Amino acid sequence: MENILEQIGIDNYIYLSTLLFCVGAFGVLYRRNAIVMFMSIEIMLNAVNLLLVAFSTYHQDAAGQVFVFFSMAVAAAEVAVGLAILVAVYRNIKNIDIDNLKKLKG
Amino acid sequence: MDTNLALLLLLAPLAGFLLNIFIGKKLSGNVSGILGSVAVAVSFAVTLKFFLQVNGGGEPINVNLFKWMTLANFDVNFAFQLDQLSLLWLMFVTGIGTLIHIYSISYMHGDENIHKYFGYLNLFVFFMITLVMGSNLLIMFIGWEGVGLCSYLLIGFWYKNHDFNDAAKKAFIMNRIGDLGFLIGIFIIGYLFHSVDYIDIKNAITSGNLDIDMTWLGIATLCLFIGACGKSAQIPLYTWLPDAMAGPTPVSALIHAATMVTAGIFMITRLNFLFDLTPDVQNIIAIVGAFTSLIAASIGLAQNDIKKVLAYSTVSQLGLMFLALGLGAYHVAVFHVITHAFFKACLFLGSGSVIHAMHGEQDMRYMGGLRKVMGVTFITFLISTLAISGLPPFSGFFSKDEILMTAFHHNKVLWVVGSIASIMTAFYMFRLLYLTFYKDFRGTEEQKKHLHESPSLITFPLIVLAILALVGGAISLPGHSWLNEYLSPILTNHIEHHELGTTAYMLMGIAIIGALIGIGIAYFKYIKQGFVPGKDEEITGFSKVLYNKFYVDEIYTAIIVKPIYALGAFFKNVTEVAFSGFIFGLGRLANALSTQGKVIQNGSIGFYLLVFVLGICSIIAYIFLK
Amino acid sequence: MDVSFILIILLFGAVATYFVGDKWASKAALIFSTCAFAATLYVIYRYNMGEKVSYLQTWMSRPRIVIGLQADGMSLLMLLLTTALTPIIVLTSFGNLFPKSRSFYALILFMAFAMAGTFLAVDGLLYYIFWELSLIPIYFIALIWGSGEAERRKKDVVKFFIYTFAGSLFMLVAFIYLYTKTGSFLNLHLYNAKLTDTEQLWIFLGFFLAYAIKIPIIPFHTWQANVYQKAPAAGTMLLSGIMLKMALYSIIRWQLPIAPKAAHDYKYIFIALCVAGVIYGSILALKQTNLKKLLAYSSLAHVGLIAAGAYTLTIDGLRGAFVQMIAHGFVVVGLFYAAEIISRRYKTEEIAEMGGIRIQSAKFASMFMILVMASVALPGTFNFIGEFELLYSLAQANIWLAVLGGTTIILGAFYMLRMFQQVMLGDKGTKVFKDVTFGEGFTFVLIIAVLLFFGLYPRPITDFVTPSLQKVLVYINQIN
Amino acid sequence: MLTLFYILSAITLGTAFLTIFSKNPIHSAIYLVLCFFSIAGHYLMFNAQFLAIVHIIVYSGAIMILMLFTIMLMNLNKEGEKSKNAWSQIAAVISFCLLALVLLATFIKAQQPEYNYATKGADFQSIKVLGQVLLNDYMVPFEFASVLLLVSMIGAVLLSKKEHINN
Repeated sequence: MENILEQIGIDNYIYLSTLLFCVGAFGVLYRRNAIVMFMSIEIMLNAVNLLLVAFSTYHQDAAGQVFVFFSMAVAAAEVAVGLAILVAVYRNIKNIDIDNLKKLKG
Repeated sequence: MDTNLALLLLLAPLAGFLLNIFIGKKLSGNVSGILGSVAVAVSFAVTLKFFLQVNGGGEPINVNLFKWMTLANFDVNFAFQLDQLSLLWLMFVTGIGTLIHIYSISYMHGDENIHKYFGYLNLFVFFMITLVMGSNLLIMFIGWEGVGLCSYLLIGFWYKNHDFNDAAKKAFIMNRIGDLGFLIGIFIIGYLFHSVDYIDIKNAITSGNLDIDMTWLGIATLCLFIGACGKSAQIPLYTWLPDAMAGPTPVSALIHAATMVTAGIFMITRLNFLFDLTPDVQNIIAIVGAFTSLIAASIGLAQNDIKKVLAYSTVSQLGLMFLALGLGAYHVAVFHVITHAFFKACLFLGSGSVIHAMHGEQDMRYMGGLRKVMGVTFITFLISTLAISGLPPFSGFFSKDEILMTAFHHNKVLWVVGSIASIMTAFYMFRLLYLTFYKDFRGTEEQKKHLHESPSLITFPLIVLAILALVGGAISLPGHSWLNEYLSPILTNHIEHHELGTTAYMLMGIAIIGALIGIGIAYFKYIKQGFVPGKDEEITGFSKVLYNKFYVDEIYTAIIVKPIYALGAFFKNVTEVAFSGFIFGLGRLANALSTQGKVIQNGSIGFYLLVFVLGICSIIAYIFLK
Repeated sequence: MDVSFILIILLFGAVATYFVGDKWASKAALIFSTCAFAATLYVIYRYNMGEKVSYLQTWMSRPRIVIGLQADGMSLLMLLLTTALTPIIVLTSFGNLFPKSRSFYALILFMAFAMAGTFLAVDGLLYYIFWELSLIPIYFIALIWGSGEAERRKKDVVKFFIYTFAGSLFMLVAFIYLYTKTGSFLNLHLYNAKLTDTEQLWIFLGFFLAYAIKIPIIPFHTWQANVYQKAPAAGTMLLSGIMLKMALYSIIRWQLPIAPKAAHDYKYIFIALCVAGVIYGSILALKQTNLKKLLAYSSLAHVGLIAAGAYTLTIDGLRGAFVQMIAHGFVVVGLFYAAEIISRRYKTEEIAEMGGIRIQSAKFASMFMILVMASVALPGTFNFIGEFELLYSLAQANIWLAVLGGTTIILGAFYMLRMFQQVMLGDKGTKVFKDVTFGEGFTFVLIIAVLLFFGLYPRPITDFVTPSLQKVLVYINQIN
Repeated sequence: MLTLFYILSAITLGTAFLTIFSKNPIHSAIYLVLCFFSIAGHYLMFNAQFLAIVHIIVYSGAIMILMLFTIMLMNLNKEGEKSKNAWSQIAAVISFCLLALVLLATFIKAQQPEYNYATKGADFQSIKVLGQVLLNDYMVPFEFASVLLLVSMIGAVLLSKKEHINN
């Protein structure tokens, strides 16, 4: 089976993942809505996953894809707990604007 | 045998001290007194035995107990040495000590702490024996400081009175200034000679091939002399001695007249071979001695307290002894120490007898006419006064004349100074005599009723001492001197023999005439004119300066004590606060930094994230894009 | 039986004392500390017989840390001081009814354990652990059972804790740096570390800061007087009697042999600083109105002299330092005990409010007098031996230093006698001073007996410590 | 294929941006789902069908639905969010640029990969192989992942339970 990378090139995937990751990071910085920030984090995770798969193909090794499974599992867990926290926060302050969460200061 | 006897000599007074302190309270006062006296008498008996042995040509006795200290340069042994000089000193220390113990039994009768008194007195004798017997400078230093401690305890014996306590404290601290000098002297000598044993040092010097720095030796002897100044009350450390008269009178007689204050002379005589090597220091000693003698005598002219007069007279006589020491005439100084011990002890005990009769009154302005009631006291006092004034054939004449003669041969100025001091001595001593014993009684009626001659326990020592003051000069008559021969093994330099020629007789004549002039003036002023010194506030002019002792105490307070306190206040209020403030300042700085740091920790998640991203950027940039 | 056994006794004693309960705690502490003392004597006997009493056991291989407890003349002597003073300190606390006394006595024993460990440790890190460990009990002792207003006391005690702790960190840094150089914390390896002059200087200064604060040397002493005043008597005794000796001992054990070149190059600066402390402490003592503070400043003066002697790098100075450490340990415990007895009876520590004690209790006055005289180094007391050797070593360095250091003889007599006069003498006041009890008198007699016996016959101590001092001196004089 | 890659990449990045810039969280979520689908497309291009399926199920099916539920639960489906202040936005843009610059620069500067891609020929990403690798080589992490999921489930339940503070 021919390798898809011969046509596209690994570096394109690297740039794509990098940009996607940066977009995620930008989203985290740019928005104040905690849920959208969560989504941005998911974007960053997916950027990494994408790169892992690309390198898995590059090395012709399944380990990379296995790692993506784990990453997904962790992301699912994270989202579950994170959203639960957000719900709890929302119950207390009636919104999830992170600029309102400033109690933890020195 | 000799070792055991020597230890008995040393430890008998210590045993007396321990017994008196631990079980004395249960004994009656007389028993404690007898215990104390016997303890010292035992020492005297042993001393006498050794003295006869050594005087008959026996070898000095050395007792080496154990090695006490080891230092890098030298070892110090706990060792004792009984040679001619120490035995001579022990003779009058224990002899007069015994007499004064006996005297005290009656004098201190009825005091609630009499057992402690005898305990302290015994302890003093013990330390004095240690001082004299020690075979090296450090053992001497034990005794040296020990007698200072006993002096402190006995001056402040009546501790309820804070003036007495102040006097005791002053004596101890003044002595300690000298002691520091002594200590430094010991350090230098130990460093130079690799030993502090007298015999080793002497051997090192007499062996001829001495290779030491003379400057350092000079500093060492100067330091030792400072030590002697402290103990023997010379300028500038003499002011404690008059104050020390706060103690019981027998204590003044024993410690502050006859024995302890002569320790400085003993030390310098002991180390004569060192002082002979440093003529500059000898000159200093002579000059200091002469001027102490003059100044103390002049202060003595105007004092009204009977004991104060005697105290200044002691300082003055000690000054004469130092004059002799400075001139290298150690045997003369020793001679004067001995005669002075006799007559000054007698004088103090006599004054004690008077004070006893007067129920504690010490001011001569309220005495007078005591001759009629106190016959024995008067006669013994008269003999001693004649002795101290330097009239033949009393003992003081011979010793003082020798000093002045030596001074005349060395330095005429010192001779003049010494002679003037002697004339003054004759004057104020007779002033004392006239004011106390002649004319009519000036005290209260109450006192007059109780005037009485003292009991025989008091008069007996007086009589013994008066006889000694009378004939004591015999030990070193001009022309034939037993003392000089006896001391010759101790002194390295040859003793100068002054020819009994015209000069000698002329000098004796001048001395006698001088003394007579002094006595004459006193007679004219206090008997003929019947002058009685006025009240304190009436004193004016120069006599006020004299009466106030040249304001030396005030000057010392102003230039030494006050600045120290001021420095203390400065340290307490400025530097302590500054140091403490600096440390607290560091704490506050940390606090302020954390307050500033808190601003960064503002709780805004967006800000944290921003910093987080920037941090990652910089880390990546640092790692990969260097 | 080796030296670790003594540590075990003390540690076990601390635990056991805590568990026997408030009623029996003081007795248990006394028994265990006396046992430790007896064990120390036995260990010293074995050491003199030439048997091996050191204890070495690797703790970690990476970083290489050894549980090493060394037994030579120096450490055994200090161990003896610790275990001899601990029962005395426990005895002095008998008259006090403390709340939570089981914790109090347990902490005393624990502190003795930590201090003994400090004296014995041969491995730098172990030494550091013990060093810091000893700070914890004294912090609680001073904080919980101290006197005075709680807020102020807390401030002073916390200051003391942070101050000494911060100083020690510099020592830790020095140790870690030395480890990177030599790969070991064992003192013999550290002695042989090849260090440049600059390294030596910095390491020397790192140690110096830790020790100067603990001893204390001016200008690092500001914690001292307040803590001595506020801490309970037993705490003050532990601090002044033993704990500050840890630092003096460490100067000789660690600082000087590790950085000998720096010690030689800069010795006059440090001696001058210490001697300045002597005069400064003495003069400040003159101005104190509080009895305990006066004793604190007098202690400042005395330990300044000890440190100065150690920094002279002569055998006399080192030996004098050891002798004086022992002597000062006993004297200062005795003096603080006397102060404690007075303040217990008079309910005040102000000197001006005292007086007239001698007339009411001659026994107490005599014993206090002997302690005062020992403190001013009267010949015949143990302190004289120490002070003589120290001053002699200073004289070898420079005669003027000896003169300046010797002013302690004069000023010491000045402030001590002044204090004695104001506290003890004078006529009977309105206040009643009960005569000393048998227990109190017994404690004093113990202390005085030690001071007088070794004053007359100091050789058991000096001969014991000299060989190991000479060994250390070889390293100190090993300047390449 | 390259064309396909570019199209997919454009969709991925574009929807990612739209996710961020949408005012309404619901819109964000929908754009994000699109983004995930495009990523799944990438996976398919790698011939990793199983992964693509799992990806769609987990992300689009589970995670995004969860998020949408949460959004609806909180009643956030309106454009009520205040935007950050200008400084924060500028800072966000700058740090985005900086991060992109740094990362890209790093990768460009790094050693170029080899382009003669190895083709083992062996199957390495079929479900069968993946299953073997996962349950042979990565057995323990796999079990841990299950524990993690369990724990997070319990945690989520506990956290979102209503607390009765005043009982």
